[in-house]
Amino acid sequence: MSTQRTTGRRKQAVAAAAVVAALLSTAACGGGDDNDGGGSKSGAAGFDAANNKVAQASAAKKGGTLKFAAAQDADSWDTTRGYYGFMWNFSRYYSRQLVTNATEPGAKGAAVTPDLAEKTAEISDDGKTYKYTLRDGVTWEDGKPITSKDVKYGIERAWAQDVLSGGPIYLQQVLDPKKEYKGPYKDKSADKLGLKAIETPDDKTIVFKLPEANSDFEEMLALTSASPVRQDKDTKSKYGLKPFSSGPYKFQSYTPNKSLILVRNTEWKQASDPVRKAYPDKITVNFFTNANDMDQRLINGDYDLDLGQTGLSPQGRTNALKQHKENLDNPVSGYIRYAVFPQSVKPFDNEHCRKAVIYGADHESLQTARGGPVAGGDIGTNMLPPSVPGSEGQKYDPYESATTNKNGNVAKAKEELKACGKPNGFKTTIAVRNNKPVEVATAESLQASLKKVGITVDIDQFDGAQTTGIIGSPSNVKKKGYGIIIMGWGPDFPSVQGYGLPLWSGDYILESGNNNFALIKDKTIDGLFKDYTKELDDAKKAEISKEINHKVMEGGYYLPFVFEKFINWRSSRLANVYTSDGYSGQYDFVNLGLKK
Amino acid sequence: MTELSKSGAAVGEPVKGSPAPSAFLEVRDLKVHFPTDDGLVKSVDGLTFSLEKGKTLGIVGESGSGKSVTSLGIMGLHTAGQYGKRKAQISGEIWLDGTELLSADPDHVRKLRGREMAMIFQDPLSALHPYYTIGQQIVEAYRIHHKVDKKVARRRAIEMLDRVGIPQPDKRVDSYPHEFSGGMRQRAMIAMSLVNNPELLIADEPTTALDVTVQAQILDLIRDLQKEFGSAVIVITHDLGVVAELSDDILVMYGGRCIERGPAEKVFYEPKHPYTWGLLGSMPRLDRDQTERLIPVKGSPPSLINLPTGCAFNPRCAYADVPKDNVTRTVRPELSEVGSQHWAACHMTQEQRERIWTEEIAPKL
Amino acid sequence: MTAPLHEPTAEAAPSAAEEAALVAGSGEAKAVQGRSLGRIAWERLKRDKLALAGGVVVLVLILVAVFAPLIASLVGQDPETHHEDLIDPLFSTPTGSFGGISGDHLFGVEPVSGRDIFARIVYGARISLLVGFLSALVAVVLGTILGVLAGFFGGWVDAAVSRVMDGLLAFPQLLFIIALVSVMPNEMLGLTGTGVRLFVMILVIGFFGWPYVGRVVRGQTLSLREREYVEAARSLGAGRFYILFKELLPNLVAPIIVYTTMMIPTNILTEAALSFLGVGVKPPTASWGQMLSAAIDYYDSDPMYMVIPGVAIFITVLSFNLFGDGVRDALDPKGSR
Amino acid sequence: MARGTAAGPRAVLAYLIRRLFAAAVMLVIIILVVFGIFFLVPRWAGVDPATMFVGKQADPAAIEAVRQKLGLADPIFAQVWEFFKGLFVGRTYSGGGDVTKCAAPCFGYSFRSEQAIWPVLTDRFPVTLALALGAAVLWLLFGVAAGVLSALKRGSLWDRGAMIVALGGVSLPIYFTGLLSLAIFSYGLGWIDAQYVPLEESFTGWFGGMILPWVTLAFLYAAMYARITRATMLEVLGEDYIRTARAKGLTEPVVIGKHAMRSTMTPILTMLGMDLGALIGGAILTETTFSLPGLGQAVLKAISDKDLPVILGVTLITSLAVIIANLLVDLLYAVIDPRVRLS
Repeated sequence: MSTQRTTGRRKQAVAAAAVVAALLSTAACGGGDDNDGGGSKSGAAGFDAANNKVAQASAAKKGGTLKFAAAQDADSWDTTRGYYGFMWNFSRYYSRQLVTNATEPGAKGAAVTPDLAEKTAEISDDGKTYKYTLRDGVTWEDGKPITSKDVKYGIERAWAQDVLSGGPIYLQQVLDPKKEYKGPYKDKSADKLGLKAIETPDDKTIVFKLPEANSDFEEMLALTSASPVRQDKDTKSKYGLKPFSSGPYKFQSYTPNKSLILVRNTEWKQASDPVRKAYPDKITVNFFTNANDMDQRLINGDYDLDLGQTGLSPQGRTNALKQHKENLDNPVSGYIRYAVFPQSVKPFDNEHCRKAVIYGADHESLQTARGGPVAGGDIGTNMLPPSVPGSEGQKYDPYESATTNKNGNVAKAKEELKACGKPNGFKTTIAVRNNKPVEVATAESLQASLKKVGITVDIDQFDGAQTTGIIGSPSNVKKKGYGIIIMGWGPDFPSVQGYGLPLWSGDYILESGNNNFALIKDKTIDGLFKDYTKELDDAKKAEISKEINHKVMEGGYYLPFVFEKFINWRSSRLANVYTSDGYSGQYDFVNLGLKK
Repeated sequence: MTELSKSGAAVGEPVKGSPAPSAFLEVRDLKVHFPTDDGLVKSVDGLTFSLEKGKTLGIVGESGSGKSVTSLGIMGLHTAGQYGKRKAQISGEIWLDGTELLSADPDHVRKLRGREMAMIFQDPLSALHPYYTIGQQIVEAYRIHHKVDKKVARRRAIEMLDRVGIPQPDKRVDSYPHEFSGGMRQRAMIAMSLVNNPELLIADEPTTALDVTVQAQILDLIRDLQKEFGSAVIVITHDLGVVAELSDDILVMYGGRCIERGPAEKVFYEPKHPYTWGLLGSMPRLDRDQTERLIPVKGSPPSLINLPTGCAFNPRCAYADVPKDNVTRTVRPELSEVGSQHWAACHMTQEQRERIWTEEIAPKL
Repeated sequence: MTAPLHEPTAEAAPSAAEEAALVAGSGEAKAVQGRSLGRIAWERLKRDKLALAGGVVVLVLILVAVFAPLIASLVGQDPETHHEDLIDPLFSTPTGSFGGISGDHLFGVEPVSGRDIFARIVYGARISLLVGFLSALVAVVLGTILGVLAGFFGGWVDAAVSRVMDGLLAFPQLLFIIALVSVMPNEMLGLTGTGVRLFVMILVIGFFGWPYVGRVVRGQTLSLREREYVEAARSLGAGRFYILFKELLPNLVAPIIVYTTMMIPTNILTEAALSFLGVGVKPPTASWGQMLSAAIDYYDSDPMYMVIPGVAIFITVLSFNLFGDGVRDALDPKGSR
Repeated sequence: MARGTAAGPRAVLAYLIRRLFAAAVMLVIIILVVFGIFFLVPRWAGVDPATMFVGKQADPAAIEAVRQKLGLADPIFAQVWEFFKGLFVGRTYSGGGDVTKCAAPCFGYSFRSEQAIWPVLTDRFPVTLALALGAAVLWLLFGVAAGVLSALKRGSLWDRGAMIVALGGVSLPIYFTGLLSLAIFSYGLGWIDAQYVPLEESFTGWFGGMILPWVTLAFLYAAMYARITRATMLEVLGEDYIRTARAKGLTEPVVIGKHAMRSTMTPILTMLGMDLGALIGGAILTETTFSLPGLGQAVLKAISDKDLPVILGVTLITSLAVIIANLLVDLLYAVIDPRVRLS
């Protein structure tokens, strides 16, 4: 590179420092909610203008083509099978639910609001009965009305895991914990609506009867997996290739890993839908294999935003921060990136050895590995995501990871090692997904800092495609001796249940597809979860969440890296842009508009 | 050939500006040198001879004696295929039918090639293009020099094939070289080289690649054709037998020089140079008892980069010490007349040669 | 025809230039000074400046690879220590200009981790050369054995081997290598982590490489087998294996050497490609290909990080190729450069 | 040597049949190998492929069901048999009351994207083919020309220069040159919008999108071909029949252009066949770098997803391509070189 480049780079270095300062300040005073955040009407709204607040709402006009760029296709576009965050977000274009996330920025976006239903549920006092009435004029893409039976059928599909695997199964667990219903495809009854727990007295009314109360039930109904599906349009395993639309847009064409095009569903009526604004006429998704290429095209303005909503890759991030800061937002994703210690692998059965790792780790180094304070997130100090009620953020820092020990505390680590009976440290293996470079980087960082306290680790990159089979199988973890597993987790819906239940509940230790990697079997924690599901008062729910979080942290099962943040791109064409906690800090796709 | 004797005696000194010779082909003080990484290879180093129409000259010598290079030099092909290598240096004069080729325009020489002078190569298999039929190749050779259409040329090709004794020429004309036997191939080669009735025909080891029976036929063929076309022929070979049959004159080359020259029968029956004796001795002859061992020439050919001082042959010569005071190793012998129209380059005196020939060599032959 | 004098054989009818060369005593001619093929080759090679340069670089690289730890420690660096202090927290690129090149960090430091690039390049040479050489070795050994067998015994042996070779050449190789390496278990034969990957890569790359050698060797064997001196040896009643080893193998040395030198750079590139696709050696082990693939995320913000491993691969492969060409020309009887 | 061309159509036909049979055997072997790689090796590694198709909260029942549906429980040979049956008579996947028909030629059915493989292949093959062919044209033009030139000017500055550049080309990883070209010509100078546009949408767009991949790929191969051409040409120029051609009095252009070129092209043809075949299976790096929706890209994705049916399909198609390419070359060879005997 030429000499000009050098001087250029020096300037940048200086600039960089300034930018950090600027960024951090803006981020700090974020969350304010003026309904038409900064920026000129024509140009980009400005840095963080759409983070937890709406940017350029009034600039949104009807029409135009909204262009998504994607580095990865959805696991499935079938409402029953999709589990990727962006899929849930995107699915609102072509599917509606009884209730859905409010189309509001930030925390408000996590609240449940009526969609197909006229209003939110009438809940019986025991919290076991939920009743909804469908609003008038809700139709499928062929103009036929959406009935309560369609909703029931759509929900029932989740029972057919053998055909429609992949999606969340909360409803199944709550409505039919004993798995008595075999799913619609094996349903003997004529109308295939054999699920006892749901009743549809008429086409407009639907009643859910829970064997056990669950305070998050309505949150579960707000998930995409509770969308209606019409029996005569159910193509079973191939439904994801062309879902039958109940929303403002319908599939025009879709070639997996290549392109997806949505066009207006002319049968959809604005009047029948309090949630969706449906600004653009057409929505396209193009898939890339070269992430840098994709970012470059976003920055060039060929596309409007990233479907994956995972943030720009390092190269694009740098370019954007230097030249197009006003097109960026820096939201909190609601994900926590962490290392977890399976108790089945010695010496991690001993909590002191676990804590030795927590103290030995250089948290700042881990943060840098994740991408630094801006692109990576704030140093993680506990396991409850900021978006979940009851979270205290960095205020709760049992191991002082963000303060005194942020570069690791060798002395304390050694103490813990002594207490653990391994004064000279020990050997173990870090398991990390091979398709996540950033996670590999954190593994390397951890490896480097643990060396200092005498803990030597071998990094084992396992096939990211086989997560459920490799680290999801406790026996395999034990066999391989994965003492440290690097993972990340975000809430399916913002509650300690939607986030922590699979991770921390003893009942969720599975032989395969396990997510309770630490193998936590703690009476108190399990008890707290029980209380939580029965508790209907939000304040108390938050309190319980807090307690669970503390219990988990005190056990030293987890080493949080960061409360994840990412640098997200929005093109200057976009209007009515805002991030939503309902979709872990992603832009709320369904109401994006384009300027003319 | 008297004046030739003079120039022959004056081997080494360039004879520039001398008038166009009467002879059909006259080569004067020809030098062909190849610069290589190992040094300057003097493949031909001052060769002089001449040849009349209708006559045949046999050039004999081991590989590396410079005989092939000589012929290529005459054809103007000594630099062929030497891409990027240091170019061969050629000097002297080559007069063909009154034109000096070395100083002539290369394109003019090219036009002469194939029409005025043609060449038969040693290994017909590798010398014929494997991908073209015999016919195509002969036709091509003909049409370069004659503006005629394919049909005519093809008829000519068949006629030539017939002439050189290839059965069913009208069929074989469309065969590929690899479909021919060795002898047939060589016949085809000859047909190709004679298709333009060249005045000079150079046959470079025409029979080496062939088995003995076929050799004879080919030689006969060449002889007949020469009679018919009346062209001058140079036969290059290592086999005295071959030249003995064919040629009027014989020129023996060693280390890029001529060491004996004279009428065929002279050189063959009364050779004067020990090297020629060696060649004779190593030659199988029908009139000799087969049980008798041959007398090979000991040792290997000299390096053309630095020839042995004195007589180039001295390291391998059994009689190197016959002449007095080590002259063979110090002084290079020049050609001297050793009989009528018979020259040899050897330090031994007539008497010494006579004695050794009659007493030691002749009986063994 | 008797050959008491040194006659040109039919298949070696020399062109003017060649005849000159022959007499000059080079190539496989029965040289006047009777110099050995090896010596001639060496003398030719000595004249080929480019090839020599290539050879020298190769030699240096080998030394570097062998003494990697020493060299790294000389500059007081090791490939695995992190230097986050040198990383810009916002862009996670090195703070210094030119990718943080400085007195301590001759080639600068990696983005994110701040590991010393010089040290990693030096250690990376080990991986590249190891894979390059060993897989070439595997290929050559397999190729030679099978090629000779096929060419010499002909018949069904030849048929079988040739089929297999065609087959392997018809395989979409890179695809297979990726697939195979990506599903390989993490422990096998007592090896773990990088060990396994290296082992697998070497075997697989070598395995897919042998048909190329095999073809050449087979061809050579076939032609040599027809050369009359083998015939002669046979008529003298020499055993087939005697012929095989005494006559053929020496003549195969040249092509084999050439092919080896030609194959090594290709293998190095393949290793790089595999690491680039994420199925190469495992972190924190340094590999050029891996660095390059990581660097692609910083091609603009930290170009040096991409340039350095890129150039390293380039120089290595280039010098191997130059050297290889030189060796080929030197061993080629026709060539005279 | 037998009379090659004179052997007549029947010999050629017999030869073809023999070769195609051999090809079929080859493909069977390849299929077995792929099955081996993706079913047996993971078994050693103790991983159950079925787990890859269930979600974040997989319940064992689901895993078992998926295993049934994918037939992962069956012995490998049963699976291979099923696969072959699918190729010729099609097959049906059924499980949990869901039935999926996959008509012949059924190259299998992806359980990730829920697609039949055959359409995917037919959809992506043209892209890869276009990439390979386009690049081939370029590299033949430039590589061969450069090679011949430097052969004729052997040892000259041009020769040295060209060969160094060629060596350089051979020595650079494609994803390196690819990325550089993208950074410079597309992002930097903005001359070319290196984005793939389907041919049916717009020719110019398609062409623009293909230029960089073509050039980058061609650069690598042109380098190789230049080197080979040079070497072969030099060899041929040393042949006796070239000397003969000169002895006939042919002009230099004819000697080189006709006699020498014809022999030089044969080995190059062989290489071209193999390279084209290999490229169709091996353009992985190029397609990834330029986000071209070709086979290589698909298979790379499939490998990372362990989407066996796709991998099988692509491998099969590409191997087939290689075999056909080689077959064509051999036939062509027989046409060019009369000595070649078809057997």
